[in-house]
Amino acid sequence: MSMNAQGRPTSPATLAASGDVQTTTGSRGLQQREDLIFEIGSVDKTGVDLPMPKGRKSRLGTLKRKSGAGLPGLAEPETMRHYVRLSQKNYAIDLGLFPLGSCTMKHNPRLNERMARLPGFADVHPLQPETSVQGAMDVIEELEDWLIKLTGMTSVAMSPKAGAHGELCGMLAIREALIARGEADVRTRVLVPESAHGTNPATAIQCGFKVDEIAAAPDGRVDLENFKEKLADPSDIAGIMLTNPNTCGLFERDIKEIADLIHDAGGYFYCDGANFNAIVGRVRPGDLGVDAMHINLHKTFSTPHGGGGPGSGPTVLSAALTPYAPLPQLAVDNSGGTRTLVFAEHAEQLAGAGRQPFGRLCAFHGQMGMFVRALTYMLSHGADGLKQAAEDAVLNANYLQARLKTTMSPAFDGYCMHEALFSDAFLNGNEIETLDIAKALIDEGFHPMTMYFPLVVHGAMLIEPTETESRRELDRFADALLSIAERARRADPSLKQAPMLAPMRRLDETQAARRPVLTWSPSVSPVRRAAE
Amino acid sequence: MSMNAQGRPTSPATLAASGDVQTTTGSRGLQQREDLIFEIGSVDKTGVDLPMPKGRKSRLGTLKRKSGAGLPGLAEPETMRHYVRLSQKNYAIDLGLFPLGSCTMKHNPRLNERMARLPGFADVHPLQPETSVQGAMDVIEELEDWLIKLTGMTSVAMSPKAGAHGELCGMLAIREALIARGEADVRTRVLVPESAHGTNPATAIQCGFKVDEIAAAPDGRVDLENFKEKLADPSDIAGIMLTNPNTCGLFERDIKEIADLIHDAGGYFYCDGANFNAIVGRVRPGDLGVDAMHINLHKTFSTPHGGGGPGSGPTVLSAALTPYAPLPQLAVDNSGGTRTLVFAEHAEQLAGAGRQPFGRLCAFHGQMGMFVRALTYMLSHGADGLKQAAEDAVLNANYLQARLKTTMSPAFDGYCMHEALFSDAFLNGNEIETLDIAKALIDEGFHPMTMYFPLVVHGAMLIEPTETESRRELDRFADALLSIAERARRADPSLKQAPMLAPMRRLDETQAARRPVLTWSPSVSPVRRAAE
Amino acid sequence: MRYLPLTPEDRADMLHVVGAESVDSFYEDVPKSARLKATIEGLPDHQGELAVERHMSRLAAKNRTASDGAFFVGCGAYKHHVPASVDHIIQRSEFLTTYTPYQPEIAQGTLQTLFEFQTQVAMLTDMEVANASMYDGSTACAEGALMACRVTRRKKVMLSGGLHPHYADATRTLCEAAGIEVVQLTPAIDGERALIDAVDEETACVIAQSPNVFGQLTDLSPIADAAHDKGALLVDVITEIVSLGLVAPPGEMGADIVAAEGQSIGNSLNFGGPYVGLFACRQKHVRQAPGRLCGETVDASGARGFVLTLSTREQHIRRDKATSNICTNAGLCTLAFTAHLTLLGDKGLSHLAELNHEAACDLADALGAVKGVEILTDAYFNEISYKTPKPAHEVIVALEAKGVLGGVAASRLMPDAGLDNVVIAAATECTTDEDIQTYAQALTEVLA
Amino acid sequence: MRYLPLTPEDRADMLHVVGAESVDSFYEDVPKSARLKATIEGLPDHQGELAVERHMSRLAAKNRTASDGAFFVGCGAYKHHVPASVDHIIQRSEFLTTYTPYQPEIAQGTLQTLFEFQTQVAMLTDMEVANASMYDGSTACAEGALMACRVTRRKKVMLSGGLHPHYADATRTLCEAAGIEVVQLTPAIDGERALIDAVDEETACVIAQSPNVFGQLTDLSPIADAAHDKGALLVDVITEIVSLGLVAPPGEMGADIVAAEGQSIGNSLNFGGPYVGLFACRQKHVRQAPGRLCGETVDASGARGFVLTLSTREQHIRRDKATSNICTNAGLCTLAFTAHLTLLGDKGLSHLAELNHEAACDLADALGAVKGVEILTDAYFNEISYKTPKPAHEVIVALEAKGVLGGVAASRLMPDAGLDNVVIAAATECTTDEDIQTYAQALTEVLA
Ligand SMILES: Cc1ncc(COP(=O)(O)O)c(C=O)c1O
Ligand SMILES: Cc1ncc(COP(=O)(O)O)c(C=O)c1O
Repeated sequence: MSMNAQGRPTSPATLAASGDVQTTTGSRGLQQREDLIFEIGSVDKTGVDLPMPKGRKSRLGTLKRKSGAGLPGLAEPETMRHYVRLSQKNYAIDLGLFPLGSCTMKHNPRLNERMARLPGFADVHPLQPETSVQGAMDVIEELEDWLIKLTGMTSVAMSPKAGAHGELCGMLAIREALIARGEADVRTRVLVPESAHGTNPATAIQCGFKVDEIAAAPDGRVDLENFKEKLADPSDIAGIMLTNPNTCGLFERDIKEIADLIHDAGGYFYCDGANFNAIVGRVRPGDLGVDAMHINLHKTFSTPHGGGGPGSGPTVLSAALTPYAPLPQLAVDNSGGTRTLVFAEHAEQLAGAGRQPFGRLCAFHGQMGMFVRALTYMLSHGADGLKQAAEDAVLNANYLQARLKTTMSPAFDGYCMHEALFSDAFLNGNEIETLDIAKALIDEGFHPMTMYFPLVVHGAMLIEPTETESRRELDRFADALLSIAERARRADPSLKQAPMLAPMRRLDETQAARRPVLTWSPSVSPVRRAAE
Repeated sequence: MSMNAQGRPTSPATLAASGDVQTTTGSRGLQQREDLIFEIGSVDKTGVDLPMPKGRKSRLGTLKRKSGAGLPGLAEPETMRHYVRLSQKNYAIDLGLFPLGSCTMKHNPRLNERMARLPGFADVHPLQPETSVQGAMDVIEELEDWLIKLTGMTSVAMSPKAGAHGELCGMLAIREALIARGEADVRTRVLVPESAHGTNPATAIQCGFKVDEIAAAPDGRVDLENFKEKLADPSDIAGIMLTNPNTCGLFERDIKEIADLIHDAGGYFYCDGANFNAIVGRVRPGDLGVDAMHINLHKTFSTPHGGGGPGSGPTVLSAALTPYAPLPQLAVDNSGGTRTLVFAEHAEQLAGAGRQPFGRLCAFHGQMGMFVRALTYMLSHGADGLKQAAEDAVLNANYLQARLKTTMSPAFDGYCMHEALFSDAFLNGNEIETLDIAKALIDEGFHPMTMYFPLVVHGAMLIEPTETESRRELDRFADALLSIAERARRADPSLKQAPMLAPMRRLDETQAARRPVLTWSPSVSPVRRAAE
Repeated sequence: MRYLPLTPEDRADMLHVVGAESVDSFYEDVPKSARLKATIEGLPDHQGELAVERHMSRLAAKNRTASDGAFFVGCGAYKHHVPASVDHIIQRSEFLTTYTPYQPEIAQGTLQTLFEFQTQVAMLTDMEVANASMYDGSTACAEGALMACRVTRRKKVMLSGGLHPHYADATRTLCEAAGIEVVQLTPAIDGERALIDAVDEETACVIAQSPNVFGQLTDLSPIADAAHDKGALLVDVITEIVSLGLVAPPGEMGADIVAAEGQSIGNSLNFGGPYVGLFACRQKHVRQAPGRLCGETVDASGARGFVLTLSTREQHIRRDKATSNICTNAGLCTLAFTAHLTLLGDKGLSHLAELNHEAACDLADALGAVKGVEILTDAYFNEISYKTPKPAHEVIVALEAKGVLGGVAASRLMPDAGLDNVVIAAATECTTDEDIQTYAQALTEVLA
Repeated sequence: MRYLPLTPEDRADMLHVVGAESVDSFYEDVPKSARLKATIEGLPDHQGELAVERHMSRLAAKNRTASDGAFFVGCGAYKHHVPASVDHIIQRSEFLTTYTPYQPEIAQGTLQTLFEFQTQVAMLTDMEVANASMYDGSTACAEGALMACRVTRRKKVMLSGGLHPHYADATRTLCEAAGIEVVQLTPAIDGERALIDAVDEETACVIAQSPNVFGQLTDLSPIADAAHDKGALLVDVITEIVSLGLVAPPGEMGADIVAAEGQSIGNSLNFGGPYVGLFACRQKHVRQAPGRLCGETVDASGARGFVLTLSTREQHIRRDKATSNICTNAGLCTLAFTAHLTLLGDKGLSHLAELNHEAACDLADALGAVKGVEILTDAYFNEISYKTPKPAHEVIVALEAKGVLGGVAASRLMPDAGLDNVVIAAATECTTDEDIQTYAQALTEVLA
């Protein structure tokens, strides 16, 4: 059984025969079999009606497409069915608890969706005259105000399109600040804890920095001693990237000291805000010495994950980094008496001395659709509700930790924040592993927790329930997981078979990677190969 | 095993043990277990936020409610989950072929839904000043125009809320016409074929008529001889209720002669238009001598069935019945130069002599939400598309009939219209029956066809694919049904077990009716009783 | 055409399989003279989504919506806020595009929500059982009258002077057709009380409404007693179901049948439909009830499940012996109702009702202060009636010109009732203080 | 609060189970000085749906939409009609509220649509492989440049003068941070050709756009040849993906990497985002590609299934060795794209493209006839550039006053390019003849 980078098996054990009812269609009751559009559609079928072109004008020069792309079409009824059938092969928040640690899978209010679809937001163009989109710009201004007040920072860059993009934003601002100090070439070392999310080191490298890993202390926080050693020679220190609450679900106790030390060393403090949900309204990163922090609107502020995106990662900045914020920036134009919101698209348009934007992160000015959803969510919760939400998120996590620790092994002692982290120690090294437990949860009707992350904990199981779970759902989950954990401790071999009740059995990731089939073509198909 | 009125077993055979995986939660992979709101909610929980009432005003007299109703509330995330989980226990058109004969389960375009939700339609009140809702009244006027032109009739009554309500409309118009003729007391006999849908006789009775059944001929049409005998003494004839195409999926060949004869007998011709989808654009009921016909917008014109409604049953009327159409009626007011649409709410407001509306069928003026959807559908299809749709619907049915007749027994020879009817003759009276075949289709991922209706065919299976099925889906269905039919002919006992793969096994309808539990209460529950 | 999956090749192949020349072969039973040669005249050909959307949007834009400024129209349909999640739920393919749950193994989603709906309606009205819905409140009312006649084996029903005139008309139409005598008492603000003296030994039921069409609340207990004394039933009509969040329920006042309009919970105004008829009654009468009933049972493995039951009352089994001819009912609107009510719960519903009542009280105070206006309703929930010196319909028109939809002129519903100067106006949680001030100001100008 | 299921009792009970006094215990690691005592100032408390909806609707109403009259704004985002069914599909709970498909056994819905998406993008661009999306076209372009540098092991990229300035800026920002030299050629209507002479042996890639930011179409084959001669790659940028329904695809012209904006298919304008970045390349370079890839495989029972694969390129496995730091991508927007494209198919897409091209031709003819106007683009798809006697930004403002959103002043994107009198205007299937006449008329008046 081959292993991947994280040491988890990727080829399933061979399958025990299951005496199931067979069907001619391949569908099983409500579970519909659905083939690929390339197998069911045809190039001369379409699901749209369009008016006939009037006459024969062509100004394509020599570039008329010679042959069709071969794209299959489906009539509207077939199209609806294709996607509705496929949708039912997915798990989703709306179906149950989605305890993916570090992902903050909370309820996505439908009011957000309705507001985002108001023509006044959905049907406006980013390059319309600003006078024609003042309401849309009001939304951005109001959201900026919320984000700045909730974080206690100086400014916020709105264009980052996701968390990782926000990391780029923050780290590029740091780089620009170092350039302004004329130290960019020397200060190239960024400290990153082992426990950090993969995007952190990847971002640092992408911004031309070197990554220097800090060890984790036995209590799951940054090892302060090790950190100080790293600062022994501060000359090449650019800064630190620290997640807080961290990826072990713990609050970095020494965060202010860390901030002070990094500043004394001449570096900046980038805080990964993915876990902001745990502390909204209880602590402001600005009061902790943070210089830059991205906020995942698609985590903390309830915009839907959509099966992988889109997200939005506004990045708040300290006074020290504000001058280097990217373009465009929202600005106020009072010329002509009336207050008009405008976008500063070029450095020259920026008010205030010493403004040196590091550049531009993307076209236009950010994920407006997510801004509308996030603002709608903030207005719904209000400052009071957001605080309550953070507290409930933490309470829910601690409740699960308390219920589960009877059988499972908490990675660290004490209370957790918004997520509870367990190691596989309770398995005493028997052949069952984290993966098997995760897959068994699927049969019980739950999405598995985050597995094998953070890397500092062996066989890590990171469980984040969020505040939108009821006590009842938490108990159902705890009961199911405890019973699985019991079986795991007894090394029940049937766990290797899990999931048995999902739309599919375990998939062969090794084969997928060894002989990649990334697009459909009539000839190549692993199924056929397997058949051979 | 007890039998119900239709002679179909309602208690399932005892269940063979199935060696299934058990789960602690009761959920099975993506199939979530979901209890009743009364079991998961609580009276002090709510999923809405409302502003605090300002002060203490009360003008309820003595009628303030003393205690709460005991209604459980759920937070919004729990509510979403409750209904999303339950929804996945349903079959739907969007999941696959839904061949319920006589129900015309066709694709429901989402454009219709979008249009029906435009605030200009969804957020207007039926009693607003007419000047403030001219656009909404335009919709009604346009739809009336479509319906009149498609049917070739004189007028249309828009208020009926479903097909059966339209039947009431038509039969009450007939009654009013007889009153006007001073013959209401003598002309009380309505002829109804045995094959008629249950609403027909029920409607006739509700309108104070007597029902006289006409026999079916061997070819599935009205037995013309028997019909003539019924007219031997025409003195008490009020009219006939005839479905065309009829419930055997056949066009009533002698329909014009039937119309002429009933008219000669001094009666009127009510046509049940539930199967209009088969002939739109090919024949106009008005050219067949019809006096009244309801149109199920929720069948022929694609408004969604919604799990049982709402529907809409506009009823077209001949010149003879038009004077007796119910209130309200759309009228044009040209006073003051401008053309304004108004509702005539009272007889006095009606233009034209001899207008004698039979009364009012319901509050306000009909199912506007359905009108918008139906008009959107008509405009999308156009006159050309509607004709093509009818032809495709008929072609699809004949294709299935041709594919299935190799094994199954068509009830009648020759081509069918929009639905193919089979009897259980091919089972040669073995212990398998129509019900078992229907339930086996569920395991194959299809909704069963209409069973045991019409009553004139033994073990009837009425299959209506509609025009929105692709050939591919028709073939999948035919293959599945043929394989089941083969097993049925071999009297495969496992068919009695079907469905095996649905969310539930066969349900005990006998117990449900013998000891009805129609509302939840902690005490009574068949499950508990079964447990006893 | 985008809704038709068959390609020309498919059609040709399939005709071949069927063994038919062309589709014309399928229509050979159609009398020659009636066969249409060409496509029907005077109707447009098919159009794309964009074109259709533009046409419909243009028509929609011609209407003034209930959200465009001050709005006080009620009389049987009310402007309430429906949570976005409710609309999302009813648009789920599995609820929207399914049929009546005749195959319970694959319809538990619909069936369980119906069972929950029935239970909620029974709780809300304080009745023993409720059905799976009627078309709307007015048809529920008519069916209530017919049911009362079946139960009592009498053929006379009595309608209060406070019953919504559309309800009265719909009931009269159906009853008279069935040979039932209908006695309509004269319209009056306190029109319910008169039933007490009017009810007699021939009466199958008295039909009272509270809050009535004028908004007036009435204690129905004495009416119930009077009716029961004469062996008649009390049918209680409610057109504003939110009132039950704050007002004593029918069951408590002795109602035998409740016929109500459920639009206010979960459903939009929709210019009159679709709405949802609520129908509740006593357990002992359930076999005389119209419409579908969902019941609890077990499946072959012993698991709890739900099915449509007691269908021997219904047309598809019982045909001419059926209690009603109803088949399709309010389906999806019941889902909207039950989902919204699940969000509300007791707590939310009573809170919502309070806001409605308060708005109406504020409205009464504001309009009552206008010179020449007299408030006629003394006990009410969220709707009031007032008298003006000028004809009500003129007042409504004048108010509209000032951007205020001020309610309904009683004369629009009751032309000959001598109530020409009465306006009926409703307020809900959507009504703002500003709306009320605008109304009072506009009315002052109109009456000046 | 409606999104929080815990009741006060729940909280008390749970704290008890946890053994904590109050939630404060959980925050004891927070430095005392940083603990907030009260709720944060200057922010409102929670509000109900109605209040929030009213606030947001008021803001929405302040914006002029692309559907309110004559609209010709393009330059990287285009007004197209999206079928209602597409929006319905992406709102399905199972697609909307799920995460990245890390658990393939319960994510086949997302995975299969991604596999279909990748295949459609590859077909459309005539490339061998495509990934599961980038944030948008501009970030796809920047990633394309970085990838080209990895593939060629060179550190210099060359940007055409026709490349969308926002794309150029985003690319420069990322490249310079990574120590890559960026050469920007001067903006010009026919800005692509200059790449042929500019490319040299140090160049990792040349980045060309067709149709370019001015709408001009260019045959990229000679550019591809020139680049390949020097061992450089051709990165082809497309901001209007509908053009591929009518225009020769990148693969045919020798592109090595395609970075495109997919917004035009399935996605609304959304005031700039979210959009969907399309990224395609050659099979042999796929291990250097950024972003997620979905691949076909089998499950333990031998059934076909799909998984995320080659993740050893990605940050969550490879961390500092990853090809990119991207994690969350355009998810749901890819679903909208693939669903709309499935509705279109070859037939619908080419038809749609024709309508777009025709509208642009009509626009060019109408504006070209206006006195003083000179059409600068000679080969184009659905967007053109024209020269006016007056400064373009003044023309745009004057047109807006007449209800016409006439396009984008080139100077807004390229202030110092000496293109002050150039207007870039787009037309699509949503543009009516009437819109075009209105535009021509208004422009005539503005220039008079
Ligand atoms: C701790 C942490 N940092 C950064 C990220 C990256 O955010 P995004 O996926 O929005 O780019 C994530 C997302 O999973 C995360 O969990
Ligand atoms: C033949 C026929 N007539 C009448 C009806 C009743 O129509 P509705 O259910 O809309 O009342 C139906 C509905 O199934 C039907 O099939």
